[in-house]
Amino acid sequence: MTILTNKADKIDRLAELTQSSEAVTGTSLWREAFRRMRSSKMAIIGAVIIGAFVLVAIIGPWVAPHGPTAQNWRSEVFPNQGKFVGMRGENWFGLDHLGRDMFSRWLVGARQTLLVGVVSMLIGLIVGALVGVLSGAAATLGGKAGQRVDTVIMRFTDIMLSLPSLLLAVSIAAVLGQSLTTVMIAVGVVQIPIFARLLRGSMLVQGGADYVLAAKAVGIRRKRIVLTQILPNSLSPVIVQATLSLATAIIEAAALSYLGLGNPDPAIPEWGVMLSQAQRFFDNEPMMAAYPAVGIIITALGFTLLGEAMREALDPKLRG
Amino acid sequence: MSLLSVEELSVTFTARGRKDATAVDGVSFAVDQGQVVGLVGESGCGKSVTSLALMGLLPRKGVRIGGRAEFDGQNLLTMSERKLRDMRGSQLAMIFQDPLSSLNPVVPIGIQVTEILERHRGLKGEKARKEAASLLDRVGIPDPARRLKEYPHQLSGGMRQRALIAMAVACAPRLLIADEPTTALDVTIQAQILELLKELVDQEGTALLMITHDLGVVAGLCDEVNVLYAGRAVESAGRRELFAHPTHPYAHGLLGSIPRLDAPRGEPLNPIRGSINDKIAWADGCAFAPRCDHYTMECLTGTPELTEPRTAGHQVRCVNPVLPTAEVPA
Amino acid sequence: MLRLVVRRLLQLIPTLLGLSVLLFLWLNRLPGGPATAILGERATEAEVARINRALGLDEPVHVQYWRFLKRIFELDLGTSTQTGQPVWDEFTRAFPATVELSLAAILIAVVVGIPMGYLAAKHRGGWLDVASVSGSLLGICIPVFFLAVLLRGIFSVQLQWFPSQGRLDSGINATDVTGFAVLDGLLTGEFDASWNAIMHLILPAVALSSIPLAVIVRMTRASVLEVLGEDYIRTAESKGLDKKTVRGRHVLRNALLPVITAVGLLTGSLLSGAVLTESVFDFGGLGSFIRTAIDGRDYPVLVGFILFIAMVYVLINLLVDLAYSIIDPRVRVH
Amino acid sequence: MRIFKSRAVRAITTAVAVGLIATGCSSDRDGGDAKGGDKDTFVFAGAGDPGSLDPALASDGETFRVTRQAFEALLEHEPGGSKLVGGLAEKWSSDEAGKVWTFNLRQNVKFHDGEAFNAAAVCANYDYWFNWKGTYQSSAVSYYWQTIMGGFAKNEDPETPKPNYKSCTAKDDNTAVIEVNEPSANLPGGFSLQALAIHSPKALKEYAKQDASAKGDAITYPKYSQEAGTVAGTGPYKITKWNKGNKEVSLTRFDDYWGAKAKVKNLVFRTISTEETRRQALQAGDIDGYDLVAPADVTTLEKEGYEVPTRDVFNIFYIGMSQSANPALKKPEVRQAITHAIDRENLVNTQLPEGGKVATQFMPDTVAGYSDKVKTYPFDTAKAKDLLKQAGEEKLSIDFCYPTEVTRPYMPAPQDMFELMKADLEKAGITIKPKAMKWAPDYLDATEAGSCALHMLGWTGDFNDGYNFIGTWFAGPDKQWGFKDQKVFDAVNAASKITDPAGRTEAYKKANEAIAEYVPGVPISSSPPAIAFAKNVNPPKVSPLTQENFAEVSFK
Repeated sequence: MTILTNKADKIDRLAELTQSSEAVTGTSLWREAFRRMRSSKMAIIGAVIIGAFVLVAIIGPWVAPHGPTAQNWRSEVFPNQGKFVGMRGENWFGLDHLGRDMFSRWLVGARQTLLVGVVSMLIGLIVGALVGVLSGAAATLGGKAGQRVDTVIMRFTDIMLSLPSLLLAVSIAAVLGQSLTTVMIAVGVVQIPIFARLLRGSMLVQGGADYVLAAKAVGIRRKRIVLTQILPNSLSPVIVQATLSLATAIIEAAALSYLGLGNPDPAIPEWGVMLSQAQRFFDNEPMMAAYPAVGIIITALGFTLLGEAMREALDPKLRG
Repeated sequence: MSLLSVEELSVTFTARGRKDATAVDGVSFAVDQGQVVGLVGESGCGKSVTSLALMGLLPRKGVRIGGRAEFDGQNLLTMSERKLRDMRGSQLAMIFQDPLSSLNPVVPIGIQVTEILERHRGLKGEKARKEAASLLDRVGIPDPARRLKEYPHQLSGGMRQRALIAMAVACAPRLLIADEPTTALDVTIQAQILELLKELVDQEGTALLMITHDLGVVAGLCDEVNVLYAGRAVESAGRRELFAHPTHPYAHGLLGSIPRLDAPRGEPLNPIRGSINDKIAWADGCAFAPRCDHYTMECLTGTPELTEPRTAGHQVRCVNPVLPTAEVPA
Repeated sequence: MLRLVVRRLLQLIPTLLGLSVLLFLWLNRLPGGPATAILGERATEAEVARINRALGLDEPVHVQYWRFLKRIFELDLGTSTQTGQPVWDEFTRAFPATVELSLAAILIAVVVGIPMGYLAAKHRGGWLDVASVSGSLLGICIPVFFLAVLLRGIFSVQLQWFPSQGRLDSGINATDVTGFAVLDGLLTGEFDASWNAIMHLILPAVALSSIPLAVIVRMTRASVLEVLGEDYIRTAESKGLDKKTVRGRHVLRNALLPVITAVGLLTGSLLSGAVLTESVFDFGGLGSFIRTAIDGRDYPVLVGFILFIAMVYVLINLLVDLAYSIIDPRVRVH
Repeated sequence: MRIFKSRAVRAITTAVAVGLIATGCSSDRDGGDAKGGDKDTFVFAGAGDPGSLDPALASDGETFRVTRQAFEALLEHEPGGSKLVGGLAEKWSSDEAGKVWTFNLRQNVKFHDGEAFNAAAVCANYDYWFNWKGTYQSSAVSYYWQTIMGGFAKNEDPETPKPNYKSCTAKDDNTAVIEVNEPSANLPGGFSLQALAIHSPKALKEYAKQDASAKGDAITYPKYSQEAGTVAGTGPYKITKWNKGNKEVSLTRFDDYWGAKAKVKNLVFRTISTEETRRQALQAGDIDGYDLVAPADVTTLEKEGYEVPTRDVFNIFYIGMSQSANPALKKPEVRQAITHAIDRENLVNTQLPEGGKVATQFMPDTVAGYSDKVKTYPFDTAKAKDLLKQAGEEKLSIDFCYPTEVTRPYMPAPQDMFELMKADLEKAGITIKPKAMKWAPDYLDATEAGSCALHMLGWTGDFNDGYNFIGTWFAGPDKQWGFKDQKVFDAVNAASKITDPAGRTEAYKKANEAIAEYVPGVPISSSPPAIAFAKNVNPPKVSPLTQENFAEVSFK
């Protein structure tokens, strides 16, 4: 009957209808993660904080009203009598214990802090990644010998992990002498085993995955499997960790300055140094400590929140 | 009136940041005392969601449930959490698909059985243990006393499923919902399990709602069959009637796609083309249309009504059903 | 299980050997030298040289290493160049303090963290979740030394609720039995001493617990979320069990497995010395002790300490594994 | 939230709350200012652990602070001053040459262990020290003996100075005569040192049984010096317990003390390493006093009503210049320029506790030999620039070392002072390369070895003699300074040889002037290290040499 008539518009109609009722097709891990992060409070707060921080770090030094090291008002503050100068028109955050403009120092300090955080994170990430990939690859594809290599490496990362990170940092600082670089290295080294273990772990998981077995089966060269198959799929936890490390790096750096192993030229403001210096005058002028402290805490919180949000978004078990 | 009567049950998932997805879209069916009713359909047709909705096991948040589900006079869907807890396990019980993951790995079988006896029948200590043993024995687990002390991972797949069944029937529920109870098992075990279920139903007069994609299971077990497609019943009839005269093109297709020994040699199987993903919203017309061999423009004008084109009680949701004439193979 | 223990203990040996080499080389790279640490401010060239001779620091490295190794096997950790006392005595003096502090901190973290994590998971995405998670995260983000000083400023200087530093008031006369101030008080019946010791513990423990707390909250939350999605929870619900049973027997018993591991490892890391907290509160545990040792290039102490830590770490891991194999039947079998 | 966990939570919170309240009350009872007059324990916090209970083996203030309460030397300083007065010896005298010292001893003095004090006891001590062997001869152990009396009966190490001690004879029960080979600027001052305080002969016998060994890889101090019981002096307190775990030494009143008995029964010295913690401990009422108060806290504490007596200055803080580390420093203009460039006034006004003074020479004005006629180099950046130009060092770039994590009596906040001076020097066009180091051993190593072109150090006097200051630096070539200038050296040594006090003082003035002329470094300031006590405490007379006698302390 009418079955064979006007086939064309039947198809069109059908097409558009099928379009309209959208079928949930698999989106990529990251796009999926990103979608879920957009709806996560933690992620948003974190992102906003970090954005603000990075902005300050970048433009800070340009907009700083005074030289961060200029002791312009040194005759107005009397640490020995507990007399300090708080907020005022000229100095929005008041003066520090040597008559320098806190606001300018704070702004410049942001960049220093970011620098320390990023560099030391990178140190940990890069070295850790190398070690991790090495032992991960060895474990997944190295056969018996590889396994042995892997165990040895992991033993040592174990030991590094077992040592309290500050002790490690302090001793490194002790060996290399004090400098900003030392701080970065010290803080970075502490991160190495974490990254190493992490990458190796997820590589092992990936190594067992079907697609790798498949790749082996069809006889793709090992190096290529690692580089093209395993590694890319193992990265997401590392990225999460990197974000979190930024937070820990900033805090550890502050801790080092508190232990007197911070940047030897305290004239160059860095929040950690500023905090540990201001802490002595906490009773007389709490705000002096408050500014850098708040800076550190908020920033660290920002990175941690974002990292946690990412971790959750990427975790298949916690979906839905 | 029937023990369980479901009317226009609909379940919609409203996840944050996602489009609402309607899994069940107006399913209606009924189950009587001692009757075995099957819900059949490919995965994703909403049969499991239906069962969870009935048990009230769907999450409170992010889910919209509509319609009615009368269990001897009470609407399960609007029932209070507390009352539902009392009903679950005693009045209605459920058997799940994957026996391993459905058992708590760190709690001995015994406790997992006795806890339900304790909850609903107030049995405690030695009494409960005896009862549990006899339950395991009844579902055909040898040496029950020892098994009670064992952990799930120490049992075989079949054993685990039997254990789950034992828990389900522990309080002689009036309605038993089995969601793909055999899919995770070897064929030989499947048969045993089905056998077990059948005899339980016969002895206790328990009503059984069998949810499966496996027409074989249906053929072996069910009195009534409801074929679901995209969250709606498209055909429901008695087992014989359905197998003899599948009338909805989908049901027809399903049956057509099973290999049969009595088919003449060399005759090709004719599977249903496409997948459940290329469908259209029921509101716009017949969801099956995109995969249907003989749809017409009419198929695309609003939801088709349930009709009884063949015999009374054989309901079909289709504007041009597969009728005897079209049925004869060329 | 016994075989597990033995194997692990055997594994300890190569680890420690390798470690000792690393250590030895590392320590030899440290600038300054023990001589000045011993001789103090007014040391002269000659005397430094003499001490170095006395300590055999002028011999070739491998000789020194061999001597060093021999001594370790004789379990003689040498003498602290700072206090002039046997390192072993120093440890046995400092370690109890650290143990007390760490346990107190972990206790706080567990008692507060697990419920917090559970509630967070229960009300995932709700304000309670956001609050407890970001709250615990805030805990990590406050530099411990700052937190410690704040706590002390408020609770001991302003409110005078807790003592500001140390392990015991000076007035208290407590007899030293085990070195564990709290325990001693109980043993000798000097309950005032125990109470006093507990009061001294609270502030540092709270400061120290900030990080473990955060870890535990997040782990609990994550693993509860995971477990809630498991089939067997659905089964339990389908059996109509009351909430209490479902939560206790089915959710928590599974969800806490990973948390327990974490707790074990956290304790390990705390035992290895809370340098910051201890130095802020002058708590006289391993942490502050080791800090001064590093400042003073106290080689023997450092070496002893690090080997000690490595051992503690391995043992803790072992204990955790054992505990795990006891609470998780699946592990028990093989 | 009807769930049981939350019930548990509530239970805990209540428990904690109760606990808090409980302590709230209890700390009101036994804590802080609420402590009544009946209080019989005085707790004083120092910055570091004592090294030994035997002062003879020590060379640091933290140790002496403790032992000083239990041990007395032949001579002492007047309470609250730096004038030498009788201690265990009522009167003393020396011959013309200053080689024979006669001491008329105090009578009816008992040691803590019941032994009687007499001339024999005195000689027993001096002979014991003189006959030290082995590890005891290390300058780490016997620094002060070697400084005052030189070497030992049998020197085992060529490096050890030759003995200056000759003999000690008990003329009669109450007269001891100590003879030395050469007159020394360190006498009679040396006789007042804690390191040479008198121990009970009985105790000495015990000491002799034990040995300080260098086994293992460090000096192990003898047991008797590490736990109370053996050591016995004549002081107003006797040491009863050294609880290393709790970092405190306990002393109790010695009831047979010859002089005014201690007012408070128990005395406890506790170690609290950081300034903040010490201050907060005082404010929290955990301790009754502490030393080395941060200048910033002085006024705070005064405002809050704490007792913060001011000591007289007896120290010197200076910028050391190591000419070997930077040849430019060999040019006098450069050294003068640096001196002119630093704004010492500002440093003193803003950094040092009240009572601090700008220094013009390498000794405080409280020491005999201080000269008002030394050449001064007032703050004058322009002049500094000129001088540099003259020297052809406009582009001078120089290392400046400073210590971290330390406060010394003479420099409360090294890092801050460093930053201020850095700014000053940079104004004068000098490029500063900062080098931060841990105080011990790094910083001390570096400065002693003369590898820090500019560095900050200082000195607190042991007794009132100019040599104790300038003698330590300018008696001869010294690595730290790295210069040879006979005029300076001679001036200093000449003074030390003169035995008659008046003449010696004059000679020291000359020496100071010579030094000021040469400008080996920059004397910055002399400042009193602040000490603080709880509101309910009657503090002792504070001493410029930080030799407080805690027997004077009492509660209001």
